[in-house]
Amino acid sequence: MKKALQIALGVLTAIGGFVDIGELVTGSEVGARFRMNLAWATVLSLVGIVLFAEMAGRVAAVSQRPVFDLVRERLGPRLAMVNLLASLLITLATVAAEIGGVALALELATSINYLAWVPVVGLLVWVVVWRVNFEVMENVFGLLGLALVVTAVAVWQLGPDWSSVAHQVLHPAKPANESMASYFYYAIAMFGAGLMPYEVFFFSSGAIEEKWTSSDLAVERGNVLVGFPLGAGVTLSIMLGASLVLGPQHISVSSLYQSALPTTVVLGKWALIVVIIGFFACTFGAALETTLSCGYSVAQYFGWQWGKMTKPKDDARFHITLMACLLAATGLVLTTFDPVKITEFVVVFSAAALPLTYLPVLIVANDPGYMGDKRNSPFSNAVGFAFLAVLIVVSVATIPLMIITKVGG
Amino acid sequence: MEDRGRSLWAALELLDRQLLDCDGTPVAKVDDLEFEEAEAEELPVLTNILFGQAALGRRFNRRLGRGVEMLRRVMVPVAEPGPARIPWGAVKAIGPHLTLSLARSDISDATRVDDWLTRHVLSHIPGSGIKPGGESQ
Amino acid sequence: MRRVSRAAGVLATAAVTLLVGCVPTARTAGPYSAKAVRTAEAVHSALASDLLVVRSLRRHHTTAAYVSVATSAAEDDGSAAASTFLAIQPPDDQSEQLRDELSDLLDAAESALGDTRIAGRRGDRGAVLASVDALTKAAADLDHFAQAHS
Amino acid sequence: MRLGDVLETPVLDQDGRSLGAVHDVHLVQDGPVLPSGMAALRLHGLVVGKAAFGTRLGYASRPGRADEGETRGPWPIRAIVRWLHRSAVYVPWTCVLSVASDHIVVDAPPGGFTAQR
Repeated sequence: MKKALQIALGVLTAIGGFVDIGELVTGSEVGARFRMNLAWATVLSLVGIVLFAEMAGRVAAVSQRPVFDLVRERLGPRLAMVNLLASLLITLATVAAEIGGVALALELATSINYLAWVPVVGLLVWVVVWRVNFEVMENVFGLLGLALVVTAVAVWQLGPDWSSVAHQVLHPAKPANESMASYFYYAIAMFGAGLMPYEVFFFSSGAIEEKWTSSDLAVERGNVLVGFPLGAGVTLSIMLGASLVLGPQHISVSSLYQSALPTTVVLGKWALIVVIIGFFACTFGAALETTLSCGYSVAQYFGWQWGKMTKPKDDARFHITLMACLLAATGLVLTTFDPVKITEFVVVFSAAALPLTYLPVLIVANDPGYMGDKRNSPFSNAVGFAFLAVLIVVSVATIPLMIITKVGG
Repeated sequence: MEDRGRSLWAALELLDRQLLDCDGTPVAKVDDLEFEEAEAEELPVLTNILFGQAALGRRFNRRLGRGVEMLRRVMVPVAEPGPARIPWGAVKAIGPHLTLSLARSDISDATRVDDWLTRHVLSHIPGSGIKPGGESQ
Repeated sequence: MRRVSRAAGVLATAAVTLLVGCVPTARTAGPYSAKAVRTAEAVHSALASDLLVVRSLRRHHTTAAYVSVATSAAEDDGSAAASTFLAIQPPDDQSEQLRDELSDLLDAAESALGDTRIAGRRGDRGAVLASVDALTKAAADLDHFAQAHS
Repeated sequence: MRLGDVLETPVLDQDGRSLGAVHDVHLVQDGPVLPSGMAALRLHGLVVGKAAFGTRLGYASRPGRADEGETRGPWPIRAIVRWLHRSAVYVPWTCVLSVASDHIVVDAPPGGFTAQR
């Protein structure tokens, strides 16, 4: 019974937990501009994150070795330091984007300018990270994130011509008025939105925080095989809502209020309030996860004791690093740099930063010394290698595409 | 660890591995390994695990390593020269991580920075469970 | 010597990709009119967003706070796009004529967006609903402009 | 002597020809008995090769490392890494003439060192 409850809880928390500001903004932006012609990018990133998170979670559960510990061990301190700085920079920017997202959600609810909310949100994130129990934190924000299901209700209520939607998803085509470079630039953005480095750091470190062992692999797989797809489902319903309501009006998305527009137009006031709660919960949950991920990756690189559950006096360096990152991120948002713009940068570079984090995990998942008989099956190796190839292509294509399209212009 | 004649590859199986103490608490990473200078015809013997910023710094570049070592000597008056050390004999088991027979609290170099930060920084933060300037409540 | 020539080669290719990437913004007429069309579309998008908000307000589908924030954001987006375009120096007479034509439409759009935001911020439901005509006309004019010149 | 100082240090034979750099150090547990009752580890040899990447990914096989402990991993990666390390050789420590901070000189036998398969 306890295991079933654990899986059920994992699933429930997954919906909110696996959607963040990246999906909210990019999903609406891509839906409005390309309709469903880039849905494949979300599906591709879903396959990638399910594969990568499952592998990282399994390695963490079986060998108790989290991601960044392995990165340094298998790439050596120098290359791992380059990877640590790149991932930390992206994760820090993600913390800023998430905090900005929470503040924007609060602005939508109260019409008080988001900048006034930023310090409050920064403090709130610190208090939760500092004092609230890991599981309580995950469950509360995961469950609140369920509110985002209302975006799927809105799309259902619209009753679109499902066959034409399916056609766009299965036979994606570049819209006539878009250049090929913009089409693939936004494909990378959508792909990156679903594949942020922090998601893997948090998932593998969380496995150790919750003391998973090889007997918990069923829970681990349940979490991954149901959680991420549900998160992708919410992302696709946000995209579809934008493509049905915003697209025809030639609206280009550049503010968070536009992400809530489809739900408001279709379902009305109560749905608007629910979707704003969903925005708040998933961005706040993500702010916690990204802040913790800053601490996890640095502590695991240097071998310090780390963990939300350990007493602060034993892992002072972990907690101090965490707080410094949170302070820096809050400061970044306070410089009035638009959180939506930060998000657009973060999602594009997310996928590009992954190969050096993914390769060590893929290899260690095959190392009998670590995994015993829980090694990768030939199938997961085949798909795993294909995913590595996709990541390398994406990371090579990101900068040139960014230059050619003048940042997606 | 009794299997005599066992063969190990230092960089592949020891270096940069996580060190855990006897209760499984993380202590540090194996930032470097130290061998005793062998006299003529004798093979060098592995004597110490080196850890901490001084040992890691030196693997990036020698000057950085020496600089951090000097800094360490300033901050830790009693320390003998060079980086923090754990005798190789203290290693109980080798696997995905190395397990020590010592407890983390016995290794002063491992807890020094955490203790300093606890006393001077964390204790001033509400809810840290630490009296200002002192050990935990 | 080999090292120097290799570095020079790398620098040359980097410079070329950068040059190709950012075509000089307005030295020739083509890009100017393209920028004009893109600006018209951007301001049209802000107007269309406002219209959706007004439509939802009419059916009591929104909260006062949401209308206030949405109308302000729409105005910000619209005026940002307009001012960026108007700041560009038109390269020739034909572009200048194009600019005069578009700037009239932009003024109408910005005043419509401004009125809606003022009413939205004040929570004056009637005034927001009344702004629908000005918003619709400005949006239609910009749409024609974009079709005519793209 | 520190492992960090030996690793990735260029290796030359007595005629100054480069054999690559040190990728790993081979230890055998046959040293003097430590107070804890275990035999100490002694440095028996070096793996020297030209590849720059993937020295510690776990594919290049090492003598004395049980075969089933071998990471088979996705075979394309394994093939690439093993191809990169095809030039690696095993240099017994007794052949090491001098260890300087920026290079190590070894006494290569006429036929060269045994290849590191």
